[in-house]
Amino acid sequence: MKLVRIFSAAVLAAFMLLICGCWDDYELNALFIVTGIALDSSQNPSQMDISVQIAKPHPSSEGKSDSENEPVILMNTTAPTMSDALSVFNRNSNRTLMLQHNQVLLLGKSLAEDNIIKHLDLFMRDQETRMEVLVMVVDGRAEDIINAQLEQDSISGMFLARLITDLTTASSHYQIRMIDFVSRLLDESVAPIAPIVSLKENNGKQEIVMNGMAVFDNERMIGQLTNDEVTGYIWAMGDVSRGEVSFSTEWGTAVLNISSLTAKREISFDNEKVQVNLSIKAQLHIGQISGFKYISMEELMAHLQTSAEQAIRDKIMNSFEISKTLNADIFGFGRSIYRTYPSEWKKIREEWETVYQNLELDVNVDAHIATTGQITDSLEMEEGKSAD
Amino acid sequence: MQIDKRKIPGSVMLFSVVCFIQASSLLTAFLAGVTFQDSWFAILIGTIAGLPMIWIYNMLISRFPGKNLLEILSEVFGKVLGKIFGVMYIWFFLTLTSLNTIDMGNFVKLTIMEETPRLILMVLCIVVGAWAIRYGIGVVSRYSFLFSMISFIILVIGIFLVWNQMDFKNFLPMFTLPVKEYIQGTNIILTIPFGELVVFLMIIPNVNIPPQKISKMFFIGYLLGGIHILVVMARDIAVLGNTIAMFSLPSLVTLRLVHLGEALSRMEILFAVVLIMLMFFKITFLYYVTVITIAQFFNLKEYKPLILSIGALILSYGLTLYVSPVKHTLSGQEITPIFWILFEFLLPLVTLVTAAIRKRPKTGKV
Amino acid sequence: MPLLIMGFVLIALIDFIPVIRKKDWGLAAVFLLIFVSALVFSVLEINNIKIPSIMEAAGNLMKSIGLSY
Amino acid sequence: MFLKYFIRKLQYITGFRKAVRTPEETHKEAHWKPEETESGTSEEKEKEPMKAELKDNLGQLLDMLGNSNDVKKHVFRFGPDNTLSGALVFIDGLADSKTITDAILRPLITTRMKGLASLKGENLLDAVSENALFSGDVETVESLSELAAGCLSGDTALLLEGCQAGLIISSKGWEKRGVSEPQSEAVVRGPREGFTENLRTNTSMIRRKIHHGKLIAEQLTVGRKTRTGICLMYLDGVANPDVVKKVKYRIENLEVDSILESGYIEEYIEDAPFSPFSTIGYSEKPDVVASRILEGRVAIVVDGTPFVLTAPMLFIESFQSTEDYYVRPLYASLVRILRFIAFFIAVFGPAVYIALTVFHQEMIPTTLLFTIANAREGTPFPVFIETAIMVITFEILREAGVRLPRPVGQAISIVGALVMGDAAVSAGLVGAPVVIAVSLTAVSGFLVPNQYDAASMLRIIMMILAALIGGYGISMGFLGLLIHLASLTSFGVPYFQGLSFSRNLEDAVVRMPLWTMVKRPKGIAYHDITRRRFFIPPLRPHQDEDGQKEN
Repeated sequence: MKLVRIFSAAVLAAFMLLICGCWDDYELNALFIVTGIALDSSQNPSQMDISVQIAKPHPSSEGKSDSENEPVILMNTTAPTMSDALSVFNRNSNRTLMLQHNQVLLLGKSLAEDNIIKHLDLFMRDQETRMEVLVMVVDGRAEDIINAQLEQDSISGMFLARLITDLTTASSHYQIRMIDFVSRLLDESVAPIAPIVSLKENNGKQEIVMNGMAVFDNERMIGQLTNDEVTGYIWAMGDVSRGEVSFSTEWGTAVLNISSLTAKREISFDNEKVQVNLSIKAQLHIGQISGFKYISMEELMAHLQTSAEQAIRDKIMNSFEISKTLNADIFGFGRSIYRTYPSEWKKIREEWETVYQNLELDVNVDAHIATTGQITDSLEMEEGKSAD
Repeated sequence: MQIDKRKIPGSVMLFSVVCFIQASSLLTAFLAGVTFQDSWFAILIGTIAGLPMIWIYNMLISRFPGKNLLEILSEVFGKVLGKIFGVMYIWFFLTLTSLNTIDMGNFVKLTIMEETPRLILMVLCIVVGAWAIRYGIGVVSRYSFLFSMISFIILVIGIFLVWNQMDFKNFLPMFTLPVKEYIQGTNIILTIPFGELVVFLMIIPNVNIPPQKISKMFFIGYLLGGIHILVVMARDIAVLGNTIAMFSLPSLVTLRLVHLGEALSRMEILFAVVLIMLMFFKITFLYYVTVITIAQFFNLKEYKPLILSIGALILSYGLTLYVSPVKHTLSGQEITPIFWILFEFLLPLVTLVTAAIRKRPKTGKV
Repeated sequence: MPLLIMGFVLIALIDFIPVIRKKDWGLAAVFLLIFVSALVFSVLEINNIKIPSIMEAAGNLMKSIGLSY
Repeated sequence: MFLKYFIRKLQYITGFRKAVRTPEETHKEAHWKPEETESGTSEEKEKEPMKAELKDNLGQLLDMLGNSNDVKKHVFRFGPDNTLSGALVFIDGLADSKTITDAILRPLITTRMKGLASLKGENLLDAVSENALFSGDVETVESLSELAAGCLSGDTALLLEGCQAGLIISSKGWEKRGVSEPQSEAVVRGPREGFTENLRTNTSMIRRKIHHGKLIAEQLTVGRKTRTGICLMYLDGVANPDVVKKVKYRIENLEVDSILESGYIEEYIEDAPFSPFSTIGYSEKPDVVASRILEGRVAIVVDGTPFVLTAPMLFIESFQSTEDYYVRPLYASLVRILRFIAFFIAVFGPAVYIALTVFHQEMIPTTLLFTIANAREGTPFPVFIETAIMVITFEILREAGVRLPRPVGQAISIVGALVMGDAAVSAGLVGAPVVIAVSLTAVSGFLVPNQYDAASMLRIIMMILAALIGGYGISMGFLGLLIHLASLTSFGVPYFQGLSFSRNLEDAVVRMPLWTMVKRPKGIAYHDITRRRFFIPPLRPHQDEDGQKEN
């Protein structure tokens, strides 16, 4: 009896394995690892130009030098949606495209200004793409970035991912992942933003530079912030752990390093008018100062502190004014109101755009200069002292 | 009459309860689609509202020591009515097992095996489960401690890993939804993981501690499980914010976002494996209860020959239940919560009341 | 289909033969009941014959008496 | 293909139906007695009393011993005026000739005891054994077969003219290997002696560790042809009597031909013969066996092998090395955790590699993925085949290295590991990551030598599962493994005890200081569970030093 049972059980197990098959298996050398996707507008308005960047695998066996090889493979097509494009790519290539390791989603500026919502659908629904893909807008055509031959990193997709990772150590708000983007998109008031990058020729070498952030309304890109304005935005959002405040006064110029900066917002309603109080606490230390002769240490500190506070405030206000002209609530004040005063929010949500125009922002900066860097006085101060 | 005479210690029973509830932490999507950022509140209320339910179970346990649900039913309602209720419970257990197996299939298909047919994943799970059931309750419940500890640890690690992405402002605004949705949310959480604990009434005679202690274990396990689900939900809300309703598996998406340098990212499959283990535990447990309920219903002396065919029934019957996962979710949000109340709350309550009126059991204390 | 039949044959081999050998006819009857119903369900399923879903029927019933969200 | 299965299946059934046991057959089987080929005489002979004539007895005894070349007889006369005659029978090489000369022959021949000549029969034998022999172990037996058995185990049989009985005089003394350091269990710290092939030496080595009267040694003889001596050793009052009874029952009821090594016994009496996990422990070191006996286990010492079995065995036992208790607890815990990790790697390593690279590329960090992809580029085989080739190659190399003399074995491992591995990678046959994964797995397997065989079998199963359904297959395999482990028992003790729930956790994943292990492991130890006084703090000795409670 036992033998039959054991045998049957064994057959059942073998049978299980037999039907299990290998539905999902993809050998690595039958896959193309996509590291970047670029979407651009094409002549036909119902279609878009889609290019993907694929990290080209190099056989590790010796003999062949990698220098002649292109580091990446590029594929282009024009298709109405991303999924159509993917099937075209899979048809035209000898391997399957793997999107899970996609690092960036680049949107050409012209496409971004047209309409992005309908193009992003695949990236949200399909399990294959991850929600932490970085979203970026390209000043120019996105495929150029993907084509770029960089010195720093042979694959531009990886370069951009590392660039953003590096920036994230300064503040997490630099990082706009798919989920952040979508989260802002879903919200009724907050305007989505995304970093803008562009390709630069420099002595015959190509470079990717970041120049600000693109601002979207609910479906298209409506404007952009310069790097300076982005700094103001980042400071207003708080959670900054690196950065510089530079200013020059009548006595000299100084660059103070931020070691931490936090922002707290308070909202008050003043008959139909909304007032936002932004209190910012900054821990600074002196990075570099020049000038400031004939001035004592205490005075210098007090002076630096007030100037730094002023500088921070100016930057934030500047960004805020820009956002007002774009009429895009990039700071998420609307969301803050919704969260803390849901009943008030119900009243103003319909005319949020006009309310935002009339929104009053009051920034209180409390800067504290902790350490003075490695030297206590600047060299010029020393000179000033000895001249006394 | 007890079919499976093996005994389990009380602590194993405690952790089985915990594990059983933890396995449902996957299915918080039912809830998140209804109560959004206030889902944690629905869970909190659900946990508190579940206490009377557990109390009813405990009353049944202490009133009928050493008896399982079927025996209680036939003792309280007599032979005919008892058998009718027995059939209803068999159907209920069978459906629960099928639904959970389908959930498992959907989950695995969605997360790690996108192209493998769902049926195969389910068959594999049922076959391995059948193997465990052959060895009886001891093996079925033995790893509850291990699994629940692992998932607690994973929960804590997960919280640390997504700490930098949590935004506690995501809980705001609180309590702005219509009251009906809170009731619905509470109902969902009350019936889908918590109320399913009614299956434990079938294995109570196998626990070798006195009924009073069983009640204590039941309560502690229930609370631990409730806290676990609450924390999972809170974590997901804090990380995902308003996008939480968009995903079919919020807790997995949360863990997908883990990114601490390149090495500590993309780890969600590890978490998926832990969830598979928990789901497996729950399915095996339900499967076991279905098998012994059927065997006992027909007064059989052994249950082993029934295991595989009941497994086949679970699978084939399960496939007929819902046409698509969307319908499943919709039904999970709207219909099953109310429907399950019948089995999880009303019938035990009626049983208890009838027992009090008819003064059953005759010899036992009243 | 052949896979399905083979699966069921295996189940029968593993479980049914010992039952017959023991001459436990009650158990055999219950076994056959479950076995046949599982077989019928899966044969219907594999031939794409729609079996009315109990859950959906229950749902419709409950909706009709107003017990739903 | 299915048809083929089916037909084979049917054949099995039909074949089986004929073999159904009727009650009579079952009865017959239970009382099955081996058929003696040399007619049924041996039993009759046993009952047959011995004759009085020396010549008859001697002839019969020599017949029973098969008249072999190495059976020596020595007929001599002794006593006053050499009136008495006797014969010694022994087997050359088994019996120590010096003992025979000094302790038997010389005192017999030189004895001048008065009245010896007048004694007859039993009295003569008693007088000889009491007064004449210089031996400590003399036994009077009245059957020739016992005499023959005595001769075969190395003793000397003494027959006297006119006596219907004989003496068996202990004279065992054969060539044996001395106590030396065990080959299979090397330690850095701890005793270096190992068991030998001699039963008595082995039992004495255990006794030297536990000087206690409750240490019981029960002698059994198993094997119709080999008549192998087996000694059960356990601490009375500590070992679970049920387990002792079970072990004894199973060994006593063995109707086997031969026992050549303790592996035979292990296979005959273990609970789960088809499991990849062994449910009986073994060791080559007396201190290991002694510590297990002290925990309440039963040791089975088998003559002719240096491997002593211990039962029941728990799964964690494989992870507890004795050295753990000789080094400091923190380090021991670290090593033990390492062992668990290593066992995990040894079982799941290649499977996880396959699942990651074939199914879940998503999980690999991007940079690492590039590295692996580059290595995979241009290799001809699928990952599963590649990994399987490497795993099998490794097993071949290991087997080759183990069986060969040590210097050659080393050469093999160098050739295998360095030359072949490197060449295979640089020729592009296999990718470097596979080599790394497989060699890591292989090395990890050696950290838990007791479960090495189980690990290498499970590894292959897991690899197949992983190749078929990736991570889900591995998790199902893992769950199946857990179920299997939970279902195993060793002499009634759950195999997985000590890991699945909070029992004896002070000595499971971590090794707590010795003074926290107050109780012997529950489930194994039975009556006298307390090992030491509760929590003796190491630096504050108790007032009464003999805190050990006895019974």
